[in-house]
Amino acid sequence: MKRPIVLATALASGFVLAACSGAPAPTESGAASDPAPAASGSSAASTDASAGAANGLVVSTPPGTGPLENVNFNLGDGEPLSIDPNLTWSGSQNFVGINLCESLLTIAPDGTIQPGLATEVVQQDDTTLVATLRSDATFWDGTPVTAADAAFSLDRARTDPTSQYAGDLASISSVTATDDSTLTITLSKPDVLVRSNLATSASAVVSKAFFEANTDTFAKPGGQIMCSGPYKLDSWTPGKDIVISVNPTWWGKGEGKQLTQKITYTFITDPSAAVAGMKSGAIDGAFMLPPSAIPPLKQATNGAVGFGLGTAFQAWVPIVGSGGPLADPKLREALAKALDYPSIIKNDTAGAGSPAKALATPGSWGYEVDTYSAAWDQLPTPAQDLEAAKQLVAESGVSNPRLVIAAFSELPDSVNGALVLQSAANAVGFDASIKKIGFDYANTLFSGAEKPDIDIFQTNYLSLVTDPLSIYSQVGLPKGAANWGGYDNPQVAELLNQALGTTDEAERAKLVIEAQTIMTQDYAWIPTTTSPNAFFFTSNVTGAVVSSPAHIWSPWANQLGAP
Amino acid sequence: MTEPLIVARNLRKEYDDLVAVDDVSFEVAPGGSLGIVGESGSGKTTVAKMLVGLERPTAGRIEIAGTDCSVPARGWRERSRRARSLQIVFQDPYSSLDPRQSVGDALREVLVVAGLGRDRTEARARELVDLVGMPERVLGSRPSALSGGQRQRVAIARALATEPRCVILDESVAALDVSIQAQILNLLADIRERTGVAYILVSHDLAVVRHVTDDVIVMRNGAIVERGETGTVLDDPQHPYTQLLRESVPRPGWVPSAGATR
Amino acid sequence: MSVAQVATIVRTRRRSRLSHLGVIGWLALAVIVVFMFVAAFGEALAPYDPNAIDIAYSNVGPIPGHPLGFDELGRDLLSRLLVGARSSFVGPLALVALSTVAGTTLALIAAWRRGWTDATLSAGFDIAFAFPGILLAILLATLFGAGMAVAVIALTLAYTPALGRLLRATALRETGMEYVKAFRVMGYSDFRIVVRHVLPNLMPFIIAQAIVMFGYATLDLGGLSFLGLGVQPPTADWGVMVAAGAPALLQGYPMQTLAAGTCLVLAAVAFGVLGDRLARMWGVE
Amino acid sequence: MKSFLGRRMLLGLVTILATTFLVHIALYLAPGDPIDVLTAGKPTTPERLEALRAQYHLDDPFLTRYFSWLGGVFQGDLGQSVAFNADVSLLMGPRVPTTLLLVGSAFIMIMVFGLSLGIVAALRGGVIDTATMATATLLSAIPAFVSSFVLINVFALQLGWFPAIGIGDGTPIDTARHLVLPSVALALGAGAFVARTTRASVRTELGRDHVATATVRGIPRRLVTSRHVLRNGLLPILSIAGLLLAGLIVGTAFVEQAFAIEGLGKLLVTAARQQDLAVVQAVTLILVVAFVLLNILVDILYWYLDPRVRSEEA
Amino acid sequence: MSLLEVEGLTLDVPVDSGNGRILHGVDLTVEAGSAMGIVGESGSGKSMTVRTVAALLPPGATTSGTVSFEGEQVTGMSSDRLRRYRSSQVAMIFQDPRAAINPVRKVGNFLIENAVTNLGWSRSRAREKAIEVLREVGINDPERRLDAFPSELSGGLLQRVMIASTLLYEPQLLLADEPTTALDVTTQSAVMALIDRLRRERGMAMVFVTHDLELAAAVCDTILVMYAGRIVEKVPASELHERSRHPYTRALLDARPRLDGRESRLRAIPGQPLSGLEDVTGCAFAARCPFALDICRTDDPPVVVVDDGEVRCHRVHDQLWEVS
Repeated sequence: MKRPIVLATALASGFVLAACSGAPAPTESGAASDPAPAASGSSAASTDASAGAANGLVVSTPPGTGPLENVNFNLGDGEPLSIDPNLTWSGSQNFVGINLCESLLTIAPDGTIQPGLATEVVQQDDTTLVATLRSDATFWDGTPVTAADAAFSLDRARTDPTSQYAGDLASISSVTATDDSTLTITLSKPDVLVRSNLATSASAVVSKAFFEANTDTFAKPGGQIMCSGPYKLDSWTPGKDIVISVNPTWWGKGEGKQLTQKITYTFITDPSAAVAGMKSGAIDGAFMLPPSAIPPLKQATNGAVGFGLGTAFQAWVPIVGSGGPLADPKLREALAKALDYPSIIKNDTAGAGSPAKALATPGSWGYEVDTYSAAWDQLPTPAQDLEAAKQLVAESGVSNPRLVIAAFSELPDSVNGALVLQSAANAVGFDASIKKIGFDYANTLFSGAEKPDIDIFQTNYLSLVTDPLSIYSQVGLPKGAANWGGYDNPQVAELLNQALGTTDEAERAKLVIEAQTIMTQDYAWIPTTTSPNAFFFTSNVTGAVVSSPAHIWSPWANQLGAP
Repeated sequence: MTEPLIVARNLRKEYDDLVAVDDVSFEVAPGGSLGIVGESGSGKTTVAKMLVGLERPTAGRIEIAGTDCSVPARGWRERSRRARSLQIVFQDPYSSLDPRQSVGDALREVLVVAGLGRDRTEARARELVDLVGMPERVLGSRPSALSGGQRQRVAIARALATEPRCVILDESVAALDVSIQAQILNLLADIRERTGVAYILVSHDLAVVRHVTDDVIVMRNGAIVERGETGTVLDDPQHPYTQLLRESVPRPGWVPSAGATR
Repeated sequence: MSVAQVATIVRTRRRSRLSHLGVIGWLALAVIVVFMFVAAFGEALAPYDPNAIDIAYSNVGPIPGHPLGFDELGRDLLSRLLVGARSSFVGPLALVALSTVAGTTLALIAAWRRGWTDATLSAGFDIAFAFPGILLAILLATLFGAGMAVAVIALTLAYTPALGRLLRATALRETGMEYVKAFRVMGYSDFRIVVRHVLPNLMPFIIAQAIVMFGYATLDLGGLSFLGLGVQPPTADWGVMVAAGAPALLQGYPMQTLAAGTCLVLAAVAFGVLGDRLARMWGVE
Repeated sequence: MKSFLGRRMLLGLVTILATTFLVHIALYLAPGDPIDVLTAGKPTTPERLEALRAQYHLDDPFLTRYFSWLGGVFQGDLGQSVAFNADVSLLMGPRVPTTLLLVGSAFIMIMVFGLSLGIVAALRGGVIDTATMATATLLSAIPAFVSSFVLINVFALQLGWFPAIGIGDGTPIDTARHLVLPSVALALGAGAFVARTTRASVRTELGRDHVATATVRGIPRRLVTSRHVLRNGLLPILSIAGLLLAGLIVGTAFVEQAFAIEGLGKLLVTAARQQDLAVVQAVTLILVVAFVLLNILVDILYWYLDPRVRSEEA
Repeated sequence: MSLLEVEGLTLDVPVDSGNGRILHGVDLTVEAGSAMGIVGESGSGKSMTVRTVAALLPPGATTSGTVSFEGEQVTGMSSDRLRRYRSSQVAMIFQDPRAAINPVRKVGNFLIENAVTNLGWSRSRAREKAIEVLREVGINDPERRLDAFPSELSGGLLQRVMIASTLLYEPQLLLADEPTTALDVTTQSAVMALIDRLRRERGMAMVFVTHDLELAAAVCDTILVMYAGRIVEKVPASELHERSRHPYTRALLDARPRLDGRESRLRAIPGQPLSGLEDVTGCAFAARCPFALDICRTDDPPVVVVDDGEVRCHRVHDQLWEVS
């Protein structure tokens, strides 16, 4: 009678030990034995969307047929700061706004650029674009969408200091509404990317009258917005949810469209809570699942996990411009050869990713797909070669060179990633250490600023548009929006600037591929794996666009409905 | 008449709305023995506390062995000096000794603080234990191992350690059984005889007062109602209250009477 | 002689000897001694380097040579548990020591000086109570960078008023005892009376409270580590391991979370039981 | 009664002001700049930073920010949240009732189970006493973040008795169903503490003389227990209610995180991490005010129930 | 058959080393309307004896021997019978009224609780009767006192409330466990006068426990002297001073200082009072008795009837001191 407590504890620990299973031990060959897609380099990734299908990647779930009253959609990285198209840039913030506001052009699930509010956008000459607007598009309040609204929105996007797209639209010098349905955009210098950027939220059209009437609450939590998209904003209760419902007067309505009456966005950030929500049916769907959530959801009986083809990838950004050790390309190559890629793919993408030979992954080939695919085949698949890595470090002339890896102390995945690189780097002769940084360091990190105190950090980035030139110009050009490591190769800069000015797609592809080859040999960035958009939908919801960047630039919920 | 050892002049003590002690004056001659008799709420304990500096008098003067002690000592040095002239033994044997300290340590500590050299404290401690009629082996034991009577003996030994000129016995035997009370009373008589120490006995027990004290003051509601030589006051009480007190003490042939109800 | 008095006489006889801890008490003591031993010699005992990463073995279950299997970075779990014991013990030990010393000092000052000092200190305790401890931990973490030291200081500021309030009541009773009055009359200095006499008499109560507090300290520090405010990776710590194991738990590999969780619970239970038994033995309620 | 209440109210006010001021100092000293959160992840131009700093008046001197915040509170304006880019009062709106509901139901659970376990253990003694106290010690040793996992996985996912996350659609029954598991997770630790304290307090009361006199005056055992033992024994439990609330508030941070409930605890953790001063101040204000009000309520109840307090005070 | 008969009563209490015996075979009989005083020092077991009569035993205690009230075994009573015994036939008052009355409820509740619960009186009738008995025990302004809390009354007043509570239901036997020890001597005298008057008016029997021999002699018909859990002498109160035979009784009388004269030294009894728990052979008082012989230390002294008292001493018939 005196020992109930001991009994209880013994029982508890006994149960614990018995119930413990673990992942199957890796077979000696070190190949991940999980059902990861066969990622051997040799299989030719075919050109079109079906390429993705080869290794389980899809562009969208089968289109919905029946109507649905409401779909609960979870935003994994929390409540958006705003749904103002100018402020939404990365991740889940877009999944709301993109169903509300439309841009001049749009990106189809297969990545090609299609007409949006503008029936066509013509490149008259190197520095002028002319867009002709649809005549039947109206805002939710019934007022017509005019060129004046489009001009106002585009000007706001490129001049408002808080706008995220000021950088991307920098080369536009003026925007004028020549008449109700035509818009003329003049550029300060030739820039082919401007037209593709018009397919992103940079050119989202908002009602000028409505904005001027509600400037301080516009698109803020609890506030309102006036756009023309397939869904309109019903309510936003900060800290609880955002509810959007079908816009009955949408110009594009038709068969198989707007099947879901209402979408309720929730903001559950804790991975285990989100998984519990999905398994219990409280959440119907979510994009960009964290790696740890994938395996349990694979066992879910009420829905399925899938992976969207896309341009997103994971890479290490070496700091080359601040006089650190990684200024020497040999050391960058040594690091690239030290990494155990299959394990990274298994752990960081739950096996859905595939080796990233270069920054512009297959999902970003919006044109000249065959040329880019052929070039992709020439590139070597990154693989671990510890002997070669050690050799390179020895040749560098510096005995165990310093390697300071920056990691966000708040994000466990960021720290774990740093630990993995640290152990690999030390194994090949580096003297690697980890520097923990807080969010306050983010600004310096993701900018062109000098970073003498760190040598490398990890990022999940993507090509914003389906044009390889976009990612390479952002990383390759000295003033590039994503050139955070201070990479400066005059030859590459020359090729990219020339490409920016060539409207002919074949010619441009040749220049971009040349730049791609040099940057890849230079290891400007060290890509580790593609990170497809892992998504989950319960069995009673289908029809979502899942390929990136389409799912962040086009109304992905347009065909959402019952199977 | 020799210089009085202890002089109290017009002592007064007020607590917000209650007057605990009202104009009390008395003297104690060296080697003398004064009884302060009264029931609970009479103010007798408050007077005792004022004498040893545990309570601050609202008014009045206190002189002990020539030095003015009307106000409680500021620092512990002043208190230590006064300790060599006046000491006190409390009523409850269970709470007046530090439960974790052995009898020997308790005595040695007092002696050290009183300024005795470390070499002589051991011998003096043994003397004190012997003085209060206890075997030397008690030096090693803790209060929890002793009976009520033995603890009071330790308390008395501790009070005598500073060789005070006078010891206040605040109901020191009230909590003891009859047979033990008798032993302690005899012990107190022997100690007074051998050391010439003066006593101030604060008690409600007239028989004990009769046995120990030479003179007595009777207090009621903070004031002295009668004073004089103990024998005369108890045999022929003048003040009605003293008469009532005397009449209420059970003795052969006594019958309880309603008397004044309170 | 009332019933209560008989009971006390009977009970005082039983109080002193340590053998009265009872089976459960001894068992709790044994568990604590084992944990202390592991905390002291964790590194030496660990069969493998707790920080050696091999992500090929991520979340792999028990295999020969690795009785508890691996964590999410392929590090040997048994070694991490053994090494983790230190931070899971040094932290709470420092926390309990600091808050006990601070709490006791404040309680003694309040009980000795009474009057307005007592009132202000008690008001201070109230204010400290109202201040959400977790907010303090986060702010200090952002101020000085998260880590075990910061977490301990933050929780000390939360534990001290709790202990202070608890000890004040007992200290007030002890300073009211007549032996304190006797010592004042004997010319002992305030310091001597409080430190040499009142404090030793409070020790049984203080020790019993400290031991019970140790159980809670292990949990709260583990909680802060869980929130990323206590021990920082890659150092091994049970609280961190419970958090780090959560994703694996979702995948059906609960070893890390439940093993570290069991250790935390076992430590807390052991200290709770020992604290209770000692308190009961020393007649302290 | 008046002076007693007056003193408690004054102390309460001082506590509120002191705590919010301490929070203000702590956040002001914290290094780093909340602005980084706003611009996280995207390169920004200096002008943009400037505009944002002005919008959230991050450059005002220290004291003016505190008093302007305090002034605002009285007009119901709790300021602007930097991290959520919204009015703080809007953020607090839905969260306050959620956390109050959660803490409230946990409190009821603690009192119901804690008290009954404690009373049964104290009155029965023997095996039942050791068993209940053992389980209480075991339950109190399980950290909130571990018990949350176990409860979700067992009762929500495997058995499906209760919903796993969130607080439902607002209808009473649905909210109640959603609150069961989080309240249990929150109540475990504190419940065990109450059970242990109740047992100790009821046992001391059992030993009191007046219980013996009641028995000897022939009062039936049942009445002696209810009128004399329990009534006196449960009074001290009231006094630790304040202590309990402080513990619960900390606990909500874990439970709300694990059960994906948008409440004050979770908000406090995220806001403090991003040094979002306005939100941290607002949450602390509400928690402290709730804490102070409850303490005053407890004191009034104690005053009413225990005459000894009254005579001491007078 | 007398009102209360106690024969061969022993009481064992759990101690760490097994069981300790507190009462070693106590015999006493109380006739209806008579008053029995039980006197002794700490540990003599006087209080335990009176509590056993009220069936109020410490936890884990075991008794043997019989306690019968009007011929009926108290120790064997069912809980209902015991409740009727305690609520209407026997009443008990204690040493510390402040601890014996629930401090958190009004004095009124304390008084009428028994009447309303056990005797089925209505609240108003019980309240009236309470005011009546309060007045009878000499408490002025009883209405206000009913609504007061114990903490607002003095020790003397509370003891009167205790006594009043026993008068509500006319018990046949009053058990008083040192009721006036905590009171001042003047209050003691008044309270004892009150008890004495009320007892005689109602023909109530009493068992009065005290450590004060003189007080017992003043209010009781017979005196029992207890030492170390045994009764050593039973003597009529009137003959206590002149004809008490047992050396312990004699020594107790002599140890007290006199009120009407001052001797230089008291005839103190050496050593300490023994408690029942210490096991001893022969006469328990032998170690401290000036007249002890070897036989006293080996054989248990027999009970010797002498005049109309009883003495438990080997040397009863020896002329130990001149007797007037």
